[in-house]
Amino acid sequence: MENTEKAVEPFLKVQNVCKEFPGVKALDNVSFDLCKGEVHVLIGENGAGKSTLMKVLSGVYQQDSGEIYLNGKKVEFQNTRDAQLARIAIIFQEFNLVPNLTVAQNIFLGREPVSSRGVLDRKKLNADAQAILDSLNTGISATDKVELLGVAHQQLVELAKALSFDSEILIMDEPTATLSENEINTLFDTIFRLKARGVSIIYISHRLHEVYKIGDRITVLRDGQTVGTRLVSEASMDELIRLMVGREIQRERIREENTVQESMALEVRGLWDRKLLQDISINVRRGEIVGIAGLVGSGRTELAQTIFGIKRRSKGYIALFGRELEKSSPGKCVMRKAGFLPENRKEQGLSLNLPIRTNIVHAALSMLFPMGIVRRKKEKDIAENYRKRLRIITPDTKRNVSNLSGGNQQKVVLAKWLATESDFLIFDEPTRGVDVGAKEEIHFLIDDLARNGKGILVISSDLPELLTIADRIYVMREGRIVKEFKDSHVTQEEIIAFAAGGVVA
Amino acid sequence: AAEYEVTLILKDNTSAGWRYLASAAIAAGEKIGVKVTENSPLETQNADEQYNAMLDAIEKQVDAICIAPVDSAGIVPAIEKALEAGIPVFTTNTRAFVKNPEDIVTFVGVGNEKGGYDIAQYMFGKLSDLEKINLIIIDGNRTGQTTLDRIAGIEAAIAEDDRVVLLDSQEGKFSRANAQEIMESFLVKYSEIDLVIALNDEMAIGAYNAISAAGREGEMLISGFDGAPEGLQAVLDGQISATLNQDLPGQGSGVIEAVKAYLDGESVESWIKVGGDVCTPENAAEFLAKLKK
Amino acid sequence: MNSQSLRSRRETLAHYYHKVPATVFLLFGMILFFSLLSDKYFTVSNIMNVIVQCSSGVGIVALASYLAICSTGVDLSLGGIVSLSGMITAKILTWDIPLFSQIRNNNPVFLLLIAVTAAIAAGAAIGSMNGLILARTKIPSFIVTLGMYKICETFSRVIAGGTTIRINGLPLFEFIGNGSLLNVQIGRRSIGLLPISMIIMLLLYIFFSFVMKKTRFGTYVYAIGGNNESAALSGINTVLTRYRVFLYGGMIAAFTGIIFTSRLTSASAQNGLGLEFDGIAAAVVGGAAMSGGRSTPGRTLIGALIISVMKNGFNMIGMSNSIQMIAIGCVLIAVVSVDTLRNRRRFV
Amino acid sequence: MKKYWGLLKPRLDTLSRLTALAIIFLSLVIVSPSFASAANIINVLRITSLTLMMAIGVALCMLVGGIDLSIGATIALTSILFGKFFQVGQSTASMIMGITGMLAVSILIGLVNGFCIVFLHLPPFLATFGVQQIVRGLAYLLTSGLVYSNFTEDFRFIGGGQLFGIPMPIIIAVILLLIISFTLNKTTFGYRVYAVGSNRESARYSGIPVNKTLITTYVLSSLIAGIAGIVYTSRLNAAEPTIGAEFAQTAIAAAAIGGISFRGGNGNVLGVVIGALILTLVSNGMTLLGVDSNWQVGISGVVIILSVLVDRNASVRKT
Ligand SMILES: Nc1ncnc2c1ncn2[C@@H]1O[C@H](COP(=O)(O)OP(=O)(O)OP(=O)(O)O)[C@@H](O)[C@H]1O
Ligand SMILES: Nc1ncnc2c1ncn2[C@@H]1O[C@H](COP(=O)(O)OP(=O)(O)OP(=O)(O)O)[C@@H](O)[C@H]1O
Ligand SMILES: [Mg+2]
Ligand SMILES: [Mg+2]
Repeated sequence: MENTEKAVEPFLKVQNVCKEFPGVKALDNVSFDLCKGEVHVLIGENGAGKSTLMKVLSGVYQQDSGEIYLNGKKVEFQNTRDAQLARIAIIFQEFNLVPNLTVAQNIFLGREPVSSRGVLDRKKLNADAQAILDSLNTGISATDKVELLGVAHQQLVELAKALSFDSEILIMDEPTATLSENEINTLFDTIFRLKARGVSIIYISHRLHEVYKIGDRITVLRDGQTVGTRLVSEASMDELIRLMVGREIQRERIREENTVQESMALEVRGLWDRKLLQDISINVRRGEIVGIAGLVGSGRTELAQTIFGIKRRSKGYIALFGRELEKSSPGKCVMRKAGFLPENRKEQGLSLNLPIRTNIVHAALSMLFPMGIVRRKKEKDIAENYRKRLRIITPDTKRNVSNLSGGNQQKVVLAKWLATESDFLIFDEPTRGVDVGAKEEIHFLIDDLARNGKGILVISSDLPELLTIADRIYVMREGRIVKEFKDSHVTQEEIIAFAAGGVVA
Repeated sequence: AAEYEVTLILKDNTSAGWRYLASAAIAAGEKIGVKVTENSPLETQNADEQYNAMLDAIEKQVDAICIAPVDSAGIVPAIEKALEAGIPVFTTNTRAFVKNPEDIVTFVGVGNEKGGYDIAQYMFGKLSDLEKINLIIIDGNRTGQTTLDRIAGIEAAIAEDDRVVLLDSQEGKFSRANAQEIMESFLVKYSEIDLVIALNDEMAIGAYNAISAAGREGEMLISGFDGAPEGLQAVLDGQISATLNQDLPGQGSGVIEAVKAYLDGESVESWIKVGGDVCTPENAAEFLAKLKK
Repeated sequence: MNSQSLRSRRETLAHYYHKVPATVFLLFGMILFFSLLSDKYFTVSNIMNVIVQCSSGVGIVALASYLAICSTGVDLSLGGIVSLSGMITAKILTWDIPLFSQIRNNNPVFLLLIAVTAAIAAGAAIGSMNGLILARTKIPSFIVTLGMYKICETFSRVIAGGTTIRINGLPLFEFIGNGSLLNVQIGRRSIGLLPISMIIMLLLYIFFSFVMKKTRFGTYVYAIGGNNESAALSGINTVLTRYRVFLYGGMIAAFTGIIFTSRLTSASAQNGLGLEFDGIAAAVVGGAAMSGGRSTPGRTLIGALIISVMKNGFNMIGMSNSIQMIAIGCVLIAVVSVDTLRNRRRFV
Repeated sequence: MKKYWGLLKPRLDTLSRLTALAIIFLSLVIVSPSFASAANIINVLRITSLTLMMAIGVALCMLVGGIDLSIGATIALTSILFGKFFQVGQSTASMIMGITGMLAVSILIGLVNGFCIVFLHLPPFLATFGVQQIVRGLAYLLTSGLVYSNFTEDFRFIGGGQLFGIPMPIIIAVILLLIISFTLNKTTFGYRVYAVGSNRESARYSGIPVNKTLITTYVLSSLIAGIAGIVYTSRLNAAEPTIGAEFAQTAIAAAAIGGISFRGGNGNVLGVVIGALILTLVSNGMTLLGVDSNWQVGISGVVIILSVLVDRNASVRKT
């Protein structure tokens, strides 16, 4: 491990930590340190062990060997409570909110203010929670139930919860994966404020450009080992990527050839739903990659869900490959060779307790086995094929999906939809939580699909991603399409201006 | 239109015996102008539901309540409430342990304890040539009054006859299926069985099914209880040796007739004996004919 | 009146309409329905009758069922606990050993206290066992509590020793299940307006409403029901919370056991068995979701009342029992589907 | 060694269940002289086969994350209907009509269960509990408590006869088990069952016909109950409305002991055989040992808890 000059004595020190799961060495002699008031960024490929390391630091897992020193004293956390008491707070990669409780109850869960007699002090609870939420400019009400909030707002509640601990160390495991530009900026402001107060932050992200905005130092993990720590000011992006992936990554626009064909894959005209969507008309041609940009809550996911028949439309025309889809349902769409990769893999994308290979054939069941009898050999071959193509890191596709790291789970969802060999695919946040290397592969893959004449609709909060692969971009705001960019010669700023409502179309 | 309205509360709403009693009571009521509404606990023999049914009957201000208590002691507070509201109470099949005997207008039936004693004694008599009687009892439900009373009677008979050895007894829950399974096990376990006393006809037939399937028919005698049509038929077919005719239909019509008489101002005896005869192959046809009628 | 305040008033009304559970309307609808069919239905005495039937039967058990369901479990042992605790009460009150005979003769009130305490302790013990196993292992609550139900039944049978235990000459004890305060004379009968069992039931419900709403424990039960893993990661002691849920459930059910024995002035091992399903039905009718984290004690009480009102009403109009069974099944399904559909409309 | 742990672990559950079964079996062989006799083993297997049939159906429902409390009532109602049909002609023709009627009605009950769960969005526990009430109520209503009995010989063969020395119920149960096991492991329907049970939302997004799968599952469960009802009625040579009050409970216990999870999507229907065997062995063993009925209840309760504990204690809850 390389030495970087340290101005301050490390506050948290991790030494030679190992953690093994059955068949996987998730952490292999990891050492790592964190100084006071520092933002230390942790990057690495999917499955590199980032989340595992953080779970060890926050008491969810116990390391098999190795030590953790806090303020020079050795600590051992048996559970999350111990870590909380040591003033370490964490925002997990996967949400950990209780849906039927209010935002305030979630924020202070386990630490509710009580009066002297042990009776809950609801007023104080709500007021304290609201104060934190307001400091984040969220517009979320503390008394709302969490189940009524969207993904992004839930992420913000997680942030508020972490802040409420008033901790000395704050761990954020991919906090921006579901956020869009506005919220990200708020988050960064918050991070700067905390830093000024002397809070140390460990920040995990796959979006490398973020590293330069907020990071002080950066550590790269690979295969459960630390491969280097750098000062951000001294590390170039290319170097980081090389450390992470072990090869160069092309960061330019990958779509050069125009593969767009004449015939329509998807056509939507005048689509409304009862709540959000208003008069939406879009189309996707075969061989074309169309992006949809927009802020969180703008209705992109709703649009995709309505097209796919998960939510009901109140009126509007939808056609696949020129044939009208009168009442859409997922089953019908799959039969008509259309697929939809949902944004929330844990809830909508995967059967966590079933094997990887079973998950991969789920959407293509009737296509692969038209006679209704499953052939295990075929199932295995397909799964192995996608494991190689998408580089899903696992010792065996018989394993349950729950054992995979977040990014690898995402790849399984992707594989599931690729296996249907659909001619039209909607990707909702296809690279959420996916590392740069894999992301590039996914981009190539999407490009390849388009080359083969498939129509693709990509919804993404990651604007650079859209700019990299989309032929055409729609911008949504408040349930409407507010702008269509006919080609990819746009800048992020232009898109944001439309998405945020600065420009009237 | 019916002259009087009566609520009839039996031990459950499901098993065959109580259905015979209820339908006879309703039929008798129709004949003599008494409207009988049955309100027995739904599935289980449930003392608390009987209590509630009594309370509901009181609220309905019926003219009389007839009850076969699941729990002879437990029903007493409810009976007192009925009396307080001025509603006369009749018992049938099973007595209630009221403090003053005159609280109950009349009891219609013979009682399970006596029945148990009689049938056991009869069966022991049939085996008079044996020096030792290996006995199996298939119980009903040991938490219920009916079983406890019948067992008490059988035990009294056993105490008087020192040839009897009680090999085993298990709960058949008054169900044919359970009795069949239990008997299958007993047949494996015991090579010599002389007598099987089942606490109702259904279980006796179940025991017979097991015995005949094992090819051990004729090795042992079986007795039932209740005198239900299936039981009587089984006696006639020689599947079981005897059953105790409780004359449940007789209890049903008897109690309703007593109600009518009482409400009409006639005097009613404090114990109307109905049933209690041991049905044997000789007299079973007679009883069956009476039932069919 | 200006239009704005009118509108806001309409909004508050709508707000309250949504806050009132559908079951309340249903309850009143049923009472109206039965009143139309039977003139003896809507009388003071029958209303008290229904309340007594509820409080000495499904009412209290429903509260325990609700607690278990709210924490994503079911408690099938409740019927067994009712039987066992009732049996223990009876046994202590009638036990023929010198110590107890002496106490009975000298200070019956003290003996009563011992009996009641022992019954609740028994409920607590069984509840603890449930709680310990459930908190410490991953065995589903259906199985654990089913097993415990059978264990309770066995102990109850063994204590009974093959008979029913009768209690005589303890008027104070009989008063718990049969007595009431504030009696009024209507015709020949005196109707109690404050039955003791009702008071016990209401106190329990008020206490647990408070607990669920105003204490950390309550919040944690909802949290476990909403998402057990998140609750654990938030540092909540889920083991202890789950344990307490079943502990309290056992103690609550023991009250029903005491009331049962007092009401019948006797205890049979059969008493109370099967009540657990009524309890679950009542809790679910009240709005509890089997997936946990929903409903409140108040709603559960409404659910229990609906069940009692239904049974009594069918009896009052003289409906036959088989048809009653069918009707109760239909009403269960109907009520809960109206409730779920209504909620879905609001959320989806 | 650790490398193989991953492969061994999923089988460990089955292994420990088998061990539990073996322990119970061996202790009975040692304590009770009559236990190991051929006659008794056949008895045990025959009783097991009835429990097993019902448990298979319930296990299916548990695999899709539901439960079926209505099977006992279904058996009662269909058996009564058979009695009614049979009464009409008392012949082979009326027997066939009766059997057809039984199966048709059981399918209908399954459809009602499925409808309540899918379209009324009722929790399966409640829906099948309500349907159970209705169905049993109907059974009482149809018979007013009477018993139908004395069926023809060919009908009695189904539950009481033997083929190649093997009692018919065992043969029927094994056939059912093989069919269902094949369906679950080798057909797309089976995959759908697991997918729906594991994550209904994700199954829906994958274009799996969730509603159809759920309804089919409940229909299958009821249909199997109907078949069990035929065997049962034939074996008892009687149809009565009270039968089956505890069937659902026993079946669920057998399924749970057999490793079918209540959350859905987990477990193998073959494990249910072990569950059913354990339950039967214990009750048969206690009868043979002459354990007092009062104690039998409790001991079976302890066994139910312990035998589920056996395969779960490897993964004792941590927090
Ligand atoms: N509970 C678990 N059981 C078994 N294996 C696990 C478990 N959790 C993680 N792993 C494995 O440990 C490795 C490290 O996973 P981890 O979640 O730490 O990756 P990560 O760096 O956070 O990846 P990502 O960027 O995709 O979130 C992966 O190979 C994963 O499959
Ligand atoms: N004002 C709001 N109040 C409550 N929920 C909202 C609100 N706005 C949006 N949501 C919910 O938030 C979720 C995310 O919104 P939606 O999916 O429509 O937007 P999106 O543009 O796809 O955003 P995302 O970046 O999350 O994919 C949706 O489920 C939606 O129901
Ligand atoms: Mg991770
Ligand atoms: Mg979205």
